[in-house]
Amino acid sequence: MPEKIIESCNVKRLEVLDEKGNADESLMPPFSDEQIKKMYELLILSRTFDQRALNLQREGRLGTYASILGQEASQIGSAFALEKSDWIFPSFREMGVYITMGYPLYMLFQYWSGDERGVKCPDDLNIFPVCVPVGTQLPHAVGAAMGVKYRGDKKAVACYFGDGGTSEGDFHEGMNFAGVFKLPVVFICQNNHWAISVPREKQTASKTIAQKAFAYGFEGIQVDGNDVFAVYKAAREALEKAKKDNGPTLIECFTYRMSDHTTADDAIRYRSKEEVEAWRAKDPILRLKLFMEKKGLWNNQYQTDVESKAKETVDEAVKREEAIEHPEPKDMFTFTYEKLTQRQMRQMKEL
Amino acid sequence: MPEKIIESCNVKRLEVLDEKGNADESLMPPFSDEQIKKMYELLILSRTFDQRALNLQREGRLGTYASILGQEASQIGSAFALEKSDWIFPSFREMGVYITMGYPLYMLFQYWSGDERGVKCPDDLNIFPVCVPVGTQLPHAVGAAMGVKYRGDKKAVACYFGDGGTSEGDFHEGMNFAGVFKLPVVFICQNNHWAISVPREKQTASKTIAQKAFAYGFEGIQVDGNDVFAVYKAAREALEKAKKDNGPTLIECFTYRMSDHTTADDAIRYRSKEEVEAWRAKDPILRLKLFMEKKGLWNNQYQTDVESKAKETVDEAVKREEAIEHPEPKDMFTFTYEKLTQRQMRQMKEL
Amino acid sequence: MPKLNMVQAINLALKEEMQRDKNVVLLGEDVGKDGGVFRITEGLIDEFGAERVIDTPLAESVIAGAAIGMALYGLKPVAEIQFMGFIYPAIDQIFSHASRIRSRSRGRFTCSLVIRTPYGAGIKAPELHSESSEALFCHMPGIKVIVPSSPYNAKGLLISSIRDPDPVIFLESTRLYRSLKEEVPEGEYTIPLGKARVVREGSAVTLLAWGSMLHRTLQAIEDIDAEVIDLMTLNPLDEETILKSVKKTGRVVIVHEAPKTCGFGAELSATIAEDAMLHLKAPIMRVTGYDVVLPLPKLEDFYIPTAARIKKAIEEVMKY
Amino acid sequence: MPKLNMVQAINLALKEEMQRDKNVVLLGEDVGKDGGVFRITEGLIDEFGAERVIDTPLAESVIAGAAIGMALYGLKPVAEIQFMGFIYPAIDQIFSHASRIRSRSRGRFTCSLVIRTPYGAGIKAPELHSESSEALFCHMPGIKVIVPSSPYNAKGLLISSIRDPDPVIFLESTRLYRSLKEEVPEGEYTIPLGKARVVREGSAVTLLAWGSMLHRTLQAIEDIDAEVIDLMTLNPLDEETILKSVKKTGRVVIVHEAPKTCGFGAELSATIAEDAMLHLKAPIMRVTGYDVVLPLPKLEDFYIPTAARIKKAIEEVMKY
Ligand SMILES: Cc1ncc(C[n+]2csc(CCOP(=O)(O)OP(=O)(O)O)c2C)c(N)n1
Ligand SMILES: Cc1ncc(C[n+]2csc(CCOP(=O)(O)OP(=O)(O)O)c2C)c(N)n1
Ligand SMILES: [Mg+2]
Ligand SMILES: [Mg+2]
Repeated sequence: MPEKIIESCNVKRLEVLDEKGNADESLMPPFSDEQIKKMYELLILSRTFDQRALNLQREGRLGTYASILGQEASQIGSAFALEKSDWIFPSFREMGVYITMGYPLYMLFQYWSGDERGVKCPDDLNIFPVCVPVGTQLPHAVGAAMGVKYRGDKKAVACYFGDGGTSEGDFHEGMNFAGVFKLPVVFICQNNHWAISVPREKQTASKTIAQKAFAYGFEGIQVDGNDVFAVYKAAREALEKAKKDNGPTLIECFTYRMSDHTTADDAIRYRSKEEVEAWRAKDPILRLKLFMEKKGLWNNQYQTDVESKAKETVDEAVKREEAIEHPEPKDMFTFTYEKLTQRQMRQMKEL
Repeated sequence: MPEKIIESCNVKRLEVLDEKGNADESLMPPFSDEQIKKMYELLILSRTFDQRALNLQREGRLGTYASILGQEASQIGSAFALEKSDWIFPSFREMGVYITMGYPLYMLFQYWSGDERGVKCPDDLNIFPVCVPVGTQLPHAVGAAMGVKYRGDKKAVACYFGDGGTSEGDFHEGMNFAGVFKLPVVFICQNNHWAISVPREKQTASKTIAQKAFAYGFEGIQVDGNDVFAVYKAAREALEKAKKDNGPTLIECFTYRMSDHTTADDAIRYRSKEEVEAWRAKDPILRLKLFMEKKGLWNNQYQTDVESKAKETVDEAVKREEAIEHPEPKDMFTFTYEKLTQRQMRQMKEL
Repeated sequence: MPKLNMVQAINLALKEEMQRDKNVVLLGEDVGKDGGVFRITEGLIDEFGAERVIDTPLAESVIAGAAIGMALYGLKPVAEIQFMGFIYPAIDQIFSHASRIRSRSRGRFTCSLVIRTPYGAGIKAPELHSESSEALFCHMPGIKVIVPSSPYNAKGLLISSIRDPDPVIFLESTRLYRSLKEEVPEGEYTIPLGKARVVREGSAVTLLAWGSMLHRTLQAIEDIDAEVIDLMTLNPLDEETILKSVKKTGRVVIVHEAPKTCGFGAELSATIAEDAMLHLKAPIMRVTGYDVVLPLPKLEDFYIPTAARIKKAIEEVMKY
Repeated sequence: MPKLNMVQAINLALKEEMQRDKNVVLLGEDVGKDGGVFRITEGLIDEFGAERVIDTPLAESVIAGAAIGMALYGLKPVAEIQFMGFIYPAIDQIFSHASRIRSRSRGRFTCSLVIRTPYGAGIKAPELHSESSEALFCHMPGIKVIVPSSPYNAKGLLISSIRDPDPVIFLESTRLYRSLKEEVPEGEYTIPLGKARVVREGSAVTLLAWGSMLHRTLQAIEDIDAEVIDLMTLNPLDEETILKSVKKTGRVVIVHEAPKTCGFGAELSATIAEDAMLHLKAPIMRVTGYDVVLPLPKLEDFYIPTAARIKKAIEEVMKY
């Protein structure tokens, strides 16, 4: 048998909740009604935050901002499966993850207004600051997971990145380490189909992102990223697997970036309105609403309540953020090293 | 159908010539007797060169040297499928490739004795100099292949690297480019099972190296790397595919590094004699000899002739190399830029 | 003659060079349909097609590395790194290969390529979008480092860079992209690499700057009889022009955005301290970014050298 | 007291720190079973196991990046990069993350790690096995750069580096690994980071060097009344010790292996030219590697500063 098949791989896609709000009961995670409502409220809160951030940016009250519109289910669904003690390594487009974990909203505004103090993570959370250089957070996640494994802690590490991020060398090196050391890490790729102006099919010739895990000897799965149940289910299982020391997983959340790349971008230049419109029908919030309506968990009053509560929360965060005193110029020196160097001390006097 | 298979992949292994010298006729490339003898002679010449290099190093007449012992079929088989006009990007362990392409032997000794002039490739060949930083040659191969494609030239690019090289970010970035741009490049991985002291299974958790191509949307194949026919066949097909603009291929040559990593290494420290002995039975030259003997292409006299011719050629190369005048100290300045800078001109006077 | 800003001048240089030489190809993230995040390559994909204006995957090491491979093959690639903060993953390719290929192959292979990248602070961008790490590239023999300070110079220097037989890092100040216009002729003209430019003659003090800091420096002069030199090429350095000026004035202030320690100012100062020491009347002062992690927008303005800080340094050396 | 070479001293420092603190873990290519290509980690895997002496895949960026992640998690990783020429792929992780994490997170996350790597020419190794690019790392605020020049100092500095709360690049001269022995006590002692060491007092000229060049410098002195300073820490720089000496002697010669342009000598010279100018009697001279691609073994000896070149520079400044 001189030409033989020595290995093979199947790439699966998971969907639970369809666009009409019907869930496959056989796959449905065992959620309580409260949990479902909680998820819905987080989706609304995230979207409210996001829209406000865009508005504030337009008014010049916030710096460049990266919208999460359309990706809320990928973020809330996966973060909902995390525990507070887990470690999280985001990229720069994970506001929904921060929000789900209970990160103070005003601090997120603070960060996007150009103030480092906004990503000084509260002590009861382990969310690493926004990571600007694409893909570079994977090695950190992997290192933290080595720490978890070394100490025998019952924690997992979640690492977020985009479809574009999969092209970077650090993606590869990080994934390979995770496979070799069988690390308790879950890689969550939000395949939103664009990396600024580069469409997914020009980013890589592989049919799916999920299949890339095969190159590293562990499992990858594609989920409907606009389906909060599917995302949750995949994340939950992967996190449990990680915590049982059964190794890493790659989850491809198949979703779409409905907004411009950031407020500095103009997506009209490179993609068609039709494409965007086609994805609008797949809105992750809409379909959860339809599901809840069918289950009697949603009505107009509930919607009004959720929205106004979200608005209130965001209003308050904005107010709180805008009341923060401007950082001191000397602040830029204070955290370079644990202690100021002689040279820095002299330089501070020049301020 | 909410959990469905959306993509799949099979990894094949190709073998033509077994350890006893029996070839699968259905897979056998259409070689003339002369071609088979030519390959055999190249195998012997490469091994003779290699042994001499090791001896010279031991005598202090050569610098650190990386032996190709055991990998001759992977190198000669693949290079035999190349044309002179093709572009070749080696790592540092491809003496068999240089030799097959007709690179002057004395220059190889010159390089390994620490003289840059040894890798000033003759004008009728396109072999890039020995690449020391592992994996960094893949992007060059990819760029050259972009040039080939841009100009519409009927050439292919071959890129060599080791199993260890597959862990580097540049491997990934290069492979991904090749897939996206469907480039005329053939990636030839000599999986010799060791990267210095790190065994293949600690290098990556994927079962094969070949399957890594799936992550980039193109084909990968494993071949018995000690089987010169299988290597040739896979390389030939991949090169033809490349020249027909049908995109890249990854070939995993499954072979073994019989020597220490380099003359600076001592493999006894980290691997068992039994493992090495088990591979000795798979010797690539031995099995070709058995095949040729069965075909009436080999006898003792032939062996003696081939060996003494190889020895002669190598002797002559050594003599020629040792007659070369020592490089001039000023030579280190001459090729930094096209023209010397002012600063360099002043520095040259300090010599 | 049309007045162009730096974006337009660079775009024009690329366009004309591409028209002139089919070997010139562009590659990088978003350089095609989007025209680059700063619109430097706007319209070029329409004129030259996607084979010559290549949108690449998001991978800086292979962008540089593929450019090297193209250059080996005989093309003249101009690669864009989206921001200088993202050139770090490509440093290995630049240091280990681009700079060494000519030497390694004793001239058989050469690496005529340009890596363009926007540098510098001042546009209130996110983290790592404001780097000014030119000094790193000046330490690697085999690379040329160019920093234009105006549209006219940008065009002429970029044309020279593209035609240069060696690898060039071409740094474009984001702050200058749209903040000044200048007459820029159509059609080819070159400005030689390796030559500095005396922007203003004077005899009391020599001010050395490049890129956007040149303008800060000019703002700081007022009534001082300063000689201002725009380096334009950092490596190889035009020592002649610098030393001539220093020997005349006896006083030097160097201005750059990068952190002080091991910034390019150090090399300038050391060159002067070695070759013109006896002419110096005062300490050589450096006005630079601080030795800190570059802050986010809220503190950015406090990081970048101000005209006031430059003025103070000038006053300081004038005391001697 | 036992006489140890540098390899043994570093091995001992690692061993003792690992015994003391379970958070100290090693990672890198071939550091485990093989004990590292220079045998620095020899025997440690036997004592501490494969979980603490981690053989990694061949991937420098993630070696540095994973070390960062471990440090964030509270471990004290000591990563080995096999040769300094292979640190370039890890530069992005070092510059964009290791150096910035404390600042970025306002102290919530810190990055206490050591990256050890052999540097320098002189052992006739292949290409890229002889780099001396310390200056690059000194330009990045947030990183400390240490270069020991002897076994005793290597041990004490490495212990301090491991305990330091900030990221440290620890450079080990390959040439010194086995070429000198010194009394090295067992048990813990530290040598503070950020402090230079006056190796020899003198009043005619100040000689500044580090790592293997310290020894070359000492060879060059002969009958000159030179003050020799071993910097040990390049960043943060001990300006005090340097300036004090320069103010005394009025003459300076700086010696390093790296190419001259933008080498660390430039920073030293500039610091002196800024802060001790009025005390200088002579130009500040730098004796360095040339501005060329480091040659292969056959020409290596011509590249590295020789005692003769150093002597000539000393004689030169003594003329003033
Ligand atoms: C290393 C690096 N290169 C380039 C950039 C500029 N940049 C910011 S986001 C982005 C695209 C990212 O695409 P993807 O990973 O798909 O994430 P998405 O923006 O879609 O969430 C680019 C090119 C960067 N931040 N880092
Ligand atoms: C970037 C880089 N890191 C480390 C090294 C040191 N080194 C030289 S060869 C080698 C192992 C290479 O293994 P593999 O790719 O399998 O090739 P092989 O030596 O087996 O032919 C290492 C670690 C290097 N040359 N380049
Ligand atoms: Mg994306
Ligand atoms: Mg190998």
